[in-house]
Amino acid sequence: MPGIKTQEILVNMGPQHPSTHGVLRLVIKTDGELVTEVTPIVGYLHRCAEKIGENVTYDQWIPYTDRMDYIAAMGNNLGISLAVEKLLGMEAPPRAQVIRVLVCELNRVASHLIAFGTFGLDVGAFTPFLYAWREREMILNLFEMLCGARMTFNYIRIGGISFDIDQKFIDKTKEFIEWFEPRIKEYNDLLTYNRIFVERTAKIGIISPERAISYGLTGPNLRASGVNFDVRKDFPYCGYEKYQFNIPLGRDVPEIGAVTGDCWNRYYVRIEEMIESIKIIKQTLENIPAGEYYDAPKKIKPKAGEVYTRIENARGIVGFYIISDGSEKPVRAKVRAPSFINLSILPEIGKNVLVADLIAILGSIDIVLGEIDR
Amino acid sequence: MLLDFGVLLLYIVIACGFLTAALVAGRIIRPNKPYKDKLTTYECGEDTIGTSFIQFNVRFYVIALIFLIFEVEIVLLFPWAVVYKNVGLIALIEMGVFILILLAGFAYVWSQKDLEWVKSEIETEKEHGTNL
Amino acid sequence: MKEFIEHLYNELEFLEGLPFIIPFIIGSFILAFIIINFIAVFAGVCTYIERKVAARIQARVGPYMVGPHGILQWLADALKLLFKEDTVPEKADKLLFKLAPFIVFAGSFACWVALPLAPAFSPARLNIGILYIIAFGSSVILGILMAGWASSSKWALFGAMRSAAQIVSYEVPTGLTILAMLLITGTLDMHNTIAQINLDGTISGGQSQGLPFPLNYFSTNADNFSAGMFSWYIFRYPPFTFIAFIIIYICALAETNRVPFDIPEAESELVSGYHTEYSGMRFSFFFLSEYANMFVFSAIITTLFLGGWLPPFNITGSLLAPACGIILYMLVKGKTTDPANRFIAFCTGAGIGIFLGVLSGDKNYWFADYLGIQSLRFIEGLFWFFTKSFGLVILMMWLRWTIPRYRVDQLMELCWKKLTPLAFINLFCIGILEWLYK
Amino acid sequence: MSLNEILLNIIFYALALTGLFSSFMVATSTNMVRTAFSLLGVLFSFAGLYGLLRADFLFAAQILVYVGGILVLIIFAIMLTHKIANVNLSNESTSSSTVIAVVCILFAVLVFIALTLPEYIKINQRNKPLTEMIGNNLLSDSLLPFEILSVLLLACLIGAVYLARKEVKE
Repeated sequence: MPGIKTQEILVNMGPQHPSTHGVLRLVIKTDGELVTEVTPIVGYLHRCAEKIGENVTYDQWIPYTDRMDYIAAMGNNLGISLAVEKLLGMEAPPRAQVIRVLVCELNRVASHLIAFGTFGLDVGAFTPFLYAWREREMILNLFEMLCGARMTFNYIRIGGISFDIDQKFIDKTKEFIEWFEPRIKEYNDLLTYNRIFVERTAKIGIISPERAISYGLTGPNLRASGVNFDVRKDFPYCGYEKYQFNIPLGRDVPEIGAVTGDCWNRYYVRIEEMIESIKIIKQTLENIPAGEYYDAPKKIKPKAGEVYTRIENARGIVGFYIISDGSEKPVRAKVRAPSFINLSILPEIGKNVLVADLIAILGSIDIVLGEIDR
Repeated sequence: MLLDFGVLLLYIVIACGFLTAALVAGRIIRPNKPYKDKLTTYECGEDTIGTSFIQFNVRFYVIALIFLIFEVEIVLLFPWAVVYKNVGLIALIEMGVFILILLAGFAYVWSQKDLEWVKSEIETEKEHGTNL
Repeated sequence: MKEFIEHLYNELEFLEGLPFIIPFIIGSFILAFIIINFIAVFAGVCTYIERKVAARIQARVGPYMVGPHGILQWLADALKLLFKEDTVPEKADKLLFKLAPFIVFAGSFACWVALPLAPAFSPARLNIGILYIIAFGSSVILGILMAGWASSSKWALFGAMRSAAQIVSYEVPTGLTILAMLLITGTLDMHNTIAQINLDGTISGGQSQGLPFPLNYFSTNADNFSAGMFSWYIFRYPPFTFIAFIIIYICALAETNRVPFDIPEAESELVSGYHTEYSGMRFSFFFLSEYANMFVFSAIITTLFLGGWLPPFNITGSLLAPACGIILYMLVKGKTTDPANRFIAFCTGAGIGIFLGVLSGDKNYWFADYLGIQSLRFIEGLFWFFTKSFGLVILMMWLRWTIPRYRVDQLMELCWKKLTPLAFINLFCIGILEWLYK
Repeated sequence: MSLNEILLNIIFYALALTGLFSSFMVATSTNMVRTAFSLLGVLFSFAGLYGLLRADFLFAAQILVYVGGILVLIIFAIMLTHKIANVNLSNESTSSSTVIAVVCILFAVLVFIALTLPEYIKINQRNKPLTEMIGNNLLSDSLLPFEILSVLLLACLIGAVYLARKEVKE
């Protein structure tokens, strides 16, 4: 039936909505069940993270970066630390570098677990969410052991890390890996290849590689479209070049009808990335060099200049752009938040889909509002 | 038989009575402090845009139409099903004809894509959209 | 109910001279009161069990604070709902908003009138039983539409429209499947449906009938076979009756808005669907009728397919089943701490016991007959009816916590393009088989 | 009059009054949705009257088809229209004298039918289930009309869908 036109209505979805992953507000224009236009409105969680950064010292800014992507806060810590280290023209000791990789990858697993769980929730499967939560809990326990915090770590510092790891932590991490590896199959049985789940997600919200690049997507969202780009591989930092791991890419899966760049691939890339992260974690555990874990100048006062560093966090590239005038505080601080940029494609692919699809697409993009609003 | 219908009526009355009793009991014990914000319509924490009494998608109407025809058919078939055992082959044949005629209509509706929900018509647009 | 009162008349002398209608009304009133409270308690207990089932599936504990193992949680919830403020949105159509719970609740409550709860016992014996139940079940749609529209909330309206379209659509395959079963049962009266099943595997009434279609291959002499649960309609013409069972079960899920068809109240899309704006007691009545509806649909399926209040296996089986179950449970108890494994062990044991009972050739099915107390049949029938129906309700819960949700267009496609044609084919096949094997 | 008859009368009048009142609401309400829901009262009270007449099958069919089907259709149709809440009546009402004349004629016809009704259709003590009678009748005497009915339903289905589609396109 072509040409159906009924009265279009504007609906507010969010900020108080179960599936906008926080306080995102989507203004959607619908024609019955069909979404004809979607406009994300952000800013409900704005905390002036960048402005605060310009008014505190470099070290003091680190806890604030935790609050941006609070699901994968280690990456933010790492990003700011690397940026300032580059500005200072120094590097963290080798032991700190390996531990940084270890905690970042653990955090990536924790973050992808949430993405996996909440995506299940978005398409109506409640149970995977709690399974994911159970495993994430174990990771958070590990972090708690490490630095006392479970969400906002403030662990990675300029010039190293704040606390050293001990044998107990290593044993516990190995224990976790042993428990976690068989779980992946459980997730796949429960959700990934569930027929209803596949029907809900395959061929929905397809992002072509060209479009993904032109919108500046990064992270799993970009790789699900088949673009092989990962900062860890292409511009290694913290010694990522030393580790053996693959970059999972989205692909056509004819058996279940998924195509490159659809919601299913965005979801599955994350599952595969968890496997790869576990691989990296295993390699780091094997080989932690002895020595200093923290080595920074007494007073962090970089020379005047500007710097931009990027790291691959769970949701994509986190970039820190800092201009220094030689004082203890940055003159200008700017963060490239991956969720913010990933969200920008929503109006494009959220057009002419059903309301239920819009939820699936939003869930598959996996945003964190703390990072979007900063 | 009339008695049984009486019981039915009684049950409906009792159901309403039970509900009323519960609401009245609730009215006595529950708090009642309405204010303007509490009484707004829920739209995810924002002010409602426009009215909610909207014109809806025609799709629902077509489905209801098709349903109605089938409902009438099913209701007509109930007496047939009840006596089927006693009548036998004639019932089978007659009903076969009856159902087949309607199935022709069903096939027509199906082939004309009236059973599709909104999805199919946007499929083409979407495919077009991916070739950016 | 009528039979019961007549029985009273014969027994009690002082009733003589009193018009029949008075004790009848009083009796019905009492029964109605019992049932309505039962529904309330049932829904409450259902929420508790659902939460426990969910907790078990999701590797967590579930409610455990109120009472031992949290079994009084539902009571606390009910009290909380009673104490909650009842808000009516300013923009709502207040009359319809207040009227909607009445229609939904009365509609689902009225369905209970015709359920065959035990041998010769239901609140009212309507000779159009099943037709009546689906008729009143469908009137719930109007309550939902009313609630959705009167709330004047977009989410509620979305939910209501979806719900109505969904329930309406799934009524077609439901109706066709019930028709197919009617060809076998030949009666709309739900009591007769069950009463005419004989536990030796035949169906009484009409001409003499041998064993049903599959079983006559196993046994040359019908007298030697203890059929029990094999006499139920689900085993009448396999695989067609199986297919019918599956179709109607899917439809029951859809008509009670359960996962994977819970799109009318899909919380990740529509917040809470048609009862978004309701709070406190009014909300709880929607909730109540949802659970009542789940039970009603399970009861219909139990009646049509699973032999209603008939015991599934003979005395030997029912004695051996728990015995074997407990033995196996004891054997396993020392070796595993997982309650699920213990439960599986118990079920396996019970299965072995039932199998042995079937082999024994025992012809006694009713425990009441065995004990020689006929009136015990009533309690036994109640037990079996509720066990079977409740099993189906638990299955609904299990599904809910396992699978994702369909999208609205997939749901419609499933109904109109898969279930409806399948139900038509099934109707034809069962019709032909019934004619051949009559 | 026995107690039973008194009860029956009470129920009958209650149902009839509900029907009348709801019909009145249907005719006078300016809110279209309320009109539709008033129709619910009318249909239910009529179903009740069928029950009183011991027409059990008709009772269930009335609820199933009218309440569960047609009324839902009507509500869906109302949802399709603009300005649901407050309708401006665009049709000019017929002059009251005509209306009264038509109503009087209809009433006379009703009275005539009621008086000349064959005895067996009036309330009797029939206790046989109606469904089987209808079924037997459908498969014997009324076979041809029954089959024609299916063609009628087919025509309805195609026609309705065609019209709906045409309206949509405009």
